[in-house]
Amino acid sequence: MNVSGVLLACQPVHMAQIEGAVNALEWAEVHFTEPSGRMVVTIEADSTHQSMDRLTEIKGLPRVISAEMAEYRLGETTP
Amino acid sequence: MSNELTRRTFSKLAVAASVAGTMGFQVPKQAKAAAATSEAGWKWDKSVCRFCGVGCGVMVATQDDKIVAMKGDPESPVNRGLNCIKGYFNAKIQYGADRLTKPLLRKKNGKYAKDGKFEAVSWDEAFDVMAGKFKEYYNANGPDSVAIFGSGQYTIDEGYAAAKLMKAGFRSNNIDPNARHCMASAVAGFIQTFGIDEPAGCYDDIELTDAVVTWGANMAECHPILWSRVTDRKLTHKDMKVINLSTYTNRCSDLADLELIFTPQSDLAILNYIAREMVKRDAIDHDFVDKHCVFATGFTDIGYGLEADHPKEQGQTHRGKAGGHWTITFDEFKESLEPYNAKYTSELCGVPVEKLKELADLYCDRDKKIISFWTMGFNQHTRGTWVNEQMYMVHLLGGKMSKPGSSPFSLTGQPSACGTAREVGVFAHRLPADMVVANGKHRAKSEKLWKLPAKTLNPKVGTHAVKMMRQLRDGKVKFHWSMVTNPFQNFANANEWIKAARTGDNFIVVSDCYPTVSAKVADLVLPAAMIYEKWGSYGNAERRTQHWRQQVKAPGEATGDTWHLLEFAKRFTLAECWKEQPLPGVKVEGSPDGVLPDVLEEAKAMGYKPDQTLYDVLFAHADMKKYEWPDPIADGHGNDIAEHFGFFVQKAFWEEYRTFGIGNGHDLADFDTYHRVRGLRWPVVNGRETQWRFAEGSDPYVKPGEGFNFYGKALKTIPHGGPKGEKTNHAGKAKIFFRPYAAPAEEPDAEYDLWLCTGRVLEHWHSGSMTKRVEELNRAVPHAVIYMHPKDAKERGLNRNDLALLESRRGKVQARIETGGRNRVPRGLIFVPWFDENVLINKLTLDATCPISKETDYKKCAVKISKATA
Amino acid sequence: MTALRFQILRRITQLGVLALFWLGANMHLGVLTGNLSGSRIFGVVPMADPFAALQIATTGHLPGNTVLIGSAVTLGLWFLLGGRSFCSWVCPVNLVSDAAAATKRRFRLPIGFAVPRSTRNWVLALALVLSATSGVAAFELVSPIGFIQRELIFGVGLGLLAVPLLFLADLTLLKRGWCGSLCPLGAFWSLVGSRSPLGIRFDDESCNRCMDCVAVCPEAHVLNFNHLSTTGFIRSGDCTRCGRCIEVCSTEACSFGMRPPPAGATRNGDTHVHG
Amino acid sequence: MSEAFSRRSFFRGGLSGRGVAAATAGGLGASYVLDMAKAEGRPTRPPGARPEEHFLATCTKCGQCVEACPFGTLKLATAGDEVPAGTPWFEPRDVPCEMCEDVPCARACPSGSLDTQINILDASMGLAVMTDQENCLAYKGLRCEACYRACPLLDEAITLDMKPQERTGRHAYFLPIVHSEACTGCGKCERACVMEKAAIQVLPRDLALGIGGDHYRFGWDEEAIISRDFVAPTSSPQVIDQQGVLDSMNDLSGIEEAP
Repeated sequence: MNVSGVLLACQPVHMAQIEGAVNALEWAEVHFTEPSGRMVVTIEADSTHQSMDRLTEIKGLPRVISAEMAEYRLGETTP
Repeated sequence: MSNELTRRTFSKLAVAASVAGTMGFQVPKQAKAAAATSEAGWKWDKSVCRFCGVGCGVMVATQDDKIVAMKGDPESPVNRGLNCIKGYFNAKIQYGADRLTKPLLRKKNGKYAKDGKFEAVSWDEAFDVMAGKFKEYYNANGPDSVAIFGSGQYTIDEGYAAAKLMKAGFRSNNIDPNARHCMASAVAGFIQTFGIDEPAGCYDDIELTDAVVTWGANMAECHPILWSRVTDRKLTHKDMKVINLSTYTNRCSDLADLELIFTPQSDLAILNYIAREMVKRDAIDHDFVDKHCVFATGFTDIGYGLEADHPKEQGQTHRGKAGGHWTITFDEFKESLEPYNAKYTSELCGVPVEKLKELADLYCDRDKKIISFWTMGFNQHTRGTWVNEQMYMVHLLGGKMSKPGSSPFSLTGQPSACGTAREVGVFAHRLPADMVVANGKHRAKSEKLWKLPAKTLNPKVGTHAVKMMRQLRDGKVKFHWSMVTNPFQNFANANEWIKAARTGDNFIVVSDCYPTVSAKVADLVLPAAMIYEKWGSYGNAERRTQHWRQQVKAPGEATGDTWHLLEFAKRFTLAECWKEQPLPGVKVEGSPDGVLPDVLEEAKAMGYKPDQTLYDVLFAHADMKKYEWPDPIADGHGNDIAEHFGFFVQKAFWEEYRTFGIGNGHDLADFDTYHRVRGLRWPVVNGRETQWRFAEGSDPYVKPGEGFNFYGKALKTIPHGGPKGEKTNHAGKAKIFFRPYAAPAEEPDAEYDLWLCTGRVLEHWHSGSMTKRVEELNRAVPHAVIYMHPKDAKERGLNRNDLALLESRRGKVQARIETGGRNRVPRGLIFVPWFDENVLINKLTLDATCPISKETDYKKCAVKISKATA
Repeated sequence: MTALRFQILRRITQLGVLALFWLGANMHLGVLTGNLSGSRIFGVVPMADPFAALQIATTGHLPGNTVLIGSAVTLGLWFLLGGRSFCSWVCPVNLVSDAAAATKRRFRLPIGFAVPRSTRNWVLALALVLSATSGVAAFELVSPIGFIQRELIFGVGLGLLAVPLLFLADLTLLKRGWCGSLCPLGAFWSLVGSRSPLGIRFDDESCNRCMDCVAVCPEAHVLNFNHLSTTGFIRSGDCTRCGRCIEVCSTEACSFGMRPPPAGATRNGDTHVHG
Repeated sequence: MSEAFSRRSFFRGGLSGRGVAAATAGGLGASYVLDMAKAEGRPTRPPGARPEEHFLATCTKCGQCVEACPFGTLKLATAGDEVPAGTPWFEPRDVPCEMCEDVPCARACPSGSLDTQINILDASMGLAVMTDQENCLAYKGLRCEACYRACPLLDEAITLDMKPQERTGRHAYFLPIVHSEACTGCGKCERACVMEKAAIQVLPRDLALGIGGDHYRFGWDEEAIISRDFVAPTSSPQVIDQQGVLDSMNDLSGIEEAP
């Protein structure tokens, strides 16, 4: 299981909605939010490819201005 | 399940808190605490980088027996938290999909067969067959028929175990490391000049110097973090000068004020030109030279280290006495330099006179502190020892030696070329702490420290690396075991050795972690643990010894190389090895010529029993076993080797090993100390490390009032005026050698019309066995290419990216042409990196060596190139 | 001679052309490089889809010289060979629509709705208008012919979904929907073929009006016996020169032949371009 | 799927009469084609590609450039790619352009979409951009610069900017800098980047490059060529809205307190 940390930005008025949408994803979780419209989200994934796909999915959520990978940690690397 | 959940929650929180911290979020206190707790689930421990000789510190985080993260060690004085990209990917090298996890043996119909196919076997079967073949050859042909090819990437305990097993156990000096290809010339240069091995200065010189001159050293790519320090010095000190000397434009030229691209081999002439200018302009530090130096020279017709029947070796009367040298007077020295004027030198090296003058100006400037860095460009040279000595000649003449900021600095390629290969003495002629097998006193001292019967040690110098391969081909070496290295990819003239291994009456063992070229060529492959899967220690280029703990377990049945050696040692009794042994060419006092005496009787008198194993006597005796496992210094870390053998093997070996160096200029601290510090530079006396050797105030071996003392003991008593002159002892002095220019062993001609130079790239380590398994590094540089001058390419109808056929008299390979990119070669020369097993460039290279150091010249041979037909 | 000789020959040319393109793209066999949109024969003689070139021209951009020359070559070739003979002898979609038609016959499925043939002319016109307004060769963006042949030659992708879609549409809903009524490329070649010298000759004397040919003809309206009895030659550009009529005719009334000089007065119904 | 969609619309039109057919098909077809033509993705095109609009109009999707490429770099877009179907493009992170001297792809183009005479050094397939300096290892002080060393035009298209590193006090940064005038957009740098997601990426030049105001020149750079000449707005009375000025002068709302 790999965990990546994502910095997400949106308009402050949409924060609650986006937070809900992210938390509704089984593999994503909002950890910290800032009134300015930024939040820290973690993504769990089985592979790097999957992480990137999931990041793309978050980027595609309505009203998300940007979502960028800020940290990436290998989980169990050996098969 | 709850465990799994907690771990996931923690790791997510840790990532989130880390991101939030970096991005300047106001993290609630509870979250901080939670994150801290989750990080606590990780175990961070200090270690070192697996790759080059710079010796960067790293921190490894583990959890559940897996490496989960890695970082540069911010406390390491070498790299202060930084790494190059190889270092960045240290965590990934051991997780390649094709790790070897079981012993593999060539078998046919259920039995070992040279022409069989690899099958997985048990460790027992592997050792049974291995010991059987070893005994078959050893009993019939004596200690000369077996050999170990070791490594500058051995941990110190591995190198120590291998050397002790071979020299004290099997009584064979046929052990040599890949460091022979790496810095044997530097070693010979050190020993002949100073009487003791390894650089006097240290990396701290970089922050103190006024000028850096790189000679045949692509530091920008091959010593990336050190180069970062040089760059910082240059950027923050406007007057600092950087000069790059090379046979092609490499990345060091980016920073350099002056670049000198010289004809291969002409570095010999350039150094003489500088010395001549120093004499002419009286830029000599007379006080220093008079007090601390003598002048010397030696034989010139010493050959090229080729085989005796090679045309180049004919008439080279002093092939066998290549190292012979004697003192001369300053006037003789001066006179010898006379031919190397600017015009002659410029013609020879192809560098304009003005540039040569500018270089000489720097070395002649009494007020300038200078570091000269060199590595494979000097060492891999048919006159490698000479050119090393010439570098000391220039520094000693100017008194730019062992002073803060001034240093002739021989860089090493491998992480423990110094620490293991050199200091432990994993060479055919060496014993630990700079002692040599040919010296009776050294043998006696070693026998005492190793608790061996007198005359156990073999006085005959063993086969050096290149000779080992030649003897494998000639059927003299029949058992060949290589460890932590990839000889069939990294030896020059590879075709011949690969053929010998596959078709000869011999048995090839390879201890390795991945299916390398050598593993594929072998008869038996032993799966090896990698760096963070075992305890170990490395010594870097500035004499810094650094230890680390085991972080994770090795996969499958893979075990450390020490384990391989010790388990193998269990299969031999004293009676088998310490009996009388045939050894042609050996002379031991009190025994007939050509025979190693039986020492069993004396062994019995010492309390040994003939049926005791080499393991019992060499590795697991009472003094060793008193180092118990577990030990508090482990701090919760495992030690698979100690658990298997029942005592703290690495600590026991270390404590025995360091007895060799104490009081001998090679003092090392005790085992536990190294686990509390970020490495120490030897000699370590009274807990204090040494920055500048031979210098009063820094080196504890130099007495107050001496100023400098080149106290190395080797080769200090030499004749004067010629080989037969009166011998004098020059204790405490360094030698300033005059060495002439000599033509290379092979030069381009009408048919083979290009120089071939080989080397490394930043992204890959050595033969690529580890870095090619890191997807990111492999993607960055997937293939070796032929760096070629665009006009040379055009002339031959070749374009960039064309697939070309490259041929020498010895072999051929195909690779693509690159006329741009990182290395800009001059006309008439091509450069090909050797990391790529699909471009096995060593099929082309020539196995000519420096006749003194026996180090191969990988930088010069003649090749031709044409368009490959698809 | 087998009763299926032209069918076999056509399958050979259809698959052979695709195979040569595939070999060119994947095995570096230089007989045919490129694809049906544009190609070179032995790396020298250019060919190009003239309808694509026409669309490009309507975007306001001049097609490249090689495309212009190639279009002329192709145009000349297919003019000589009968225009829509491209449809039955080269176009891979023909395999799909023939398969659908054969399946229908085999299982006696309903013929399906007939879309007016003229629709393809409107689609052709629309393609040109859209090319002009959008600035992109419009039909080329969506052409199922393009998708199928490109992806068969260069590697399988989602574009091959066109195959089952066309097959199912023909099978369940339409009567030769794509090839018979919608394809603007077919319309283009139909225009070219209406004056083509090569066609089907009809010998009224031998004909016993068994109507076998009409049953198999994919463009049955071209077999108008009233006209044929006077002209002795199929003059419609809609004829794909597939040779099915020749194969099924028990009295050998049909044969490939060169267009005779216009036979006097009546030319009505010779072409059905605006029909 | 796309063609199914268009076909359905044609079909409906056909069933309900010629006029409706034409109208419906025309409407739906037109909107679809126009949508496709806009090219959602910003593909990296083969060397010598004309400006995207011209390229899209003229490309016949014949694939001869793809066949000519000796490195398998180029591919034809298929349905589902964010690139108009059938047109040639490449993804530098997968297979970058090897910048063949003889540019076989462009030479093979029959349609004029690629300039068959292009010198590879003049190609502008895109522009490499350090898209993420925050995570780039070189910007962290690590010795990476894999992009720089991978660049076929190293020291021209990418140079290293060396700066002292204050945190360690003894090391230097080696920062890769891209130069748009030399960069061809081959993508070798993007391919070589050792990050999991590349920190240097090839973008379309028009997206990557800013455009400065045309009224300003750099005083020290007399040679600088700015493509557009500055045209001062004419200040003749005809363009000045005299009435607007008066109205504005007479509008005291917000200045004067309401009575």
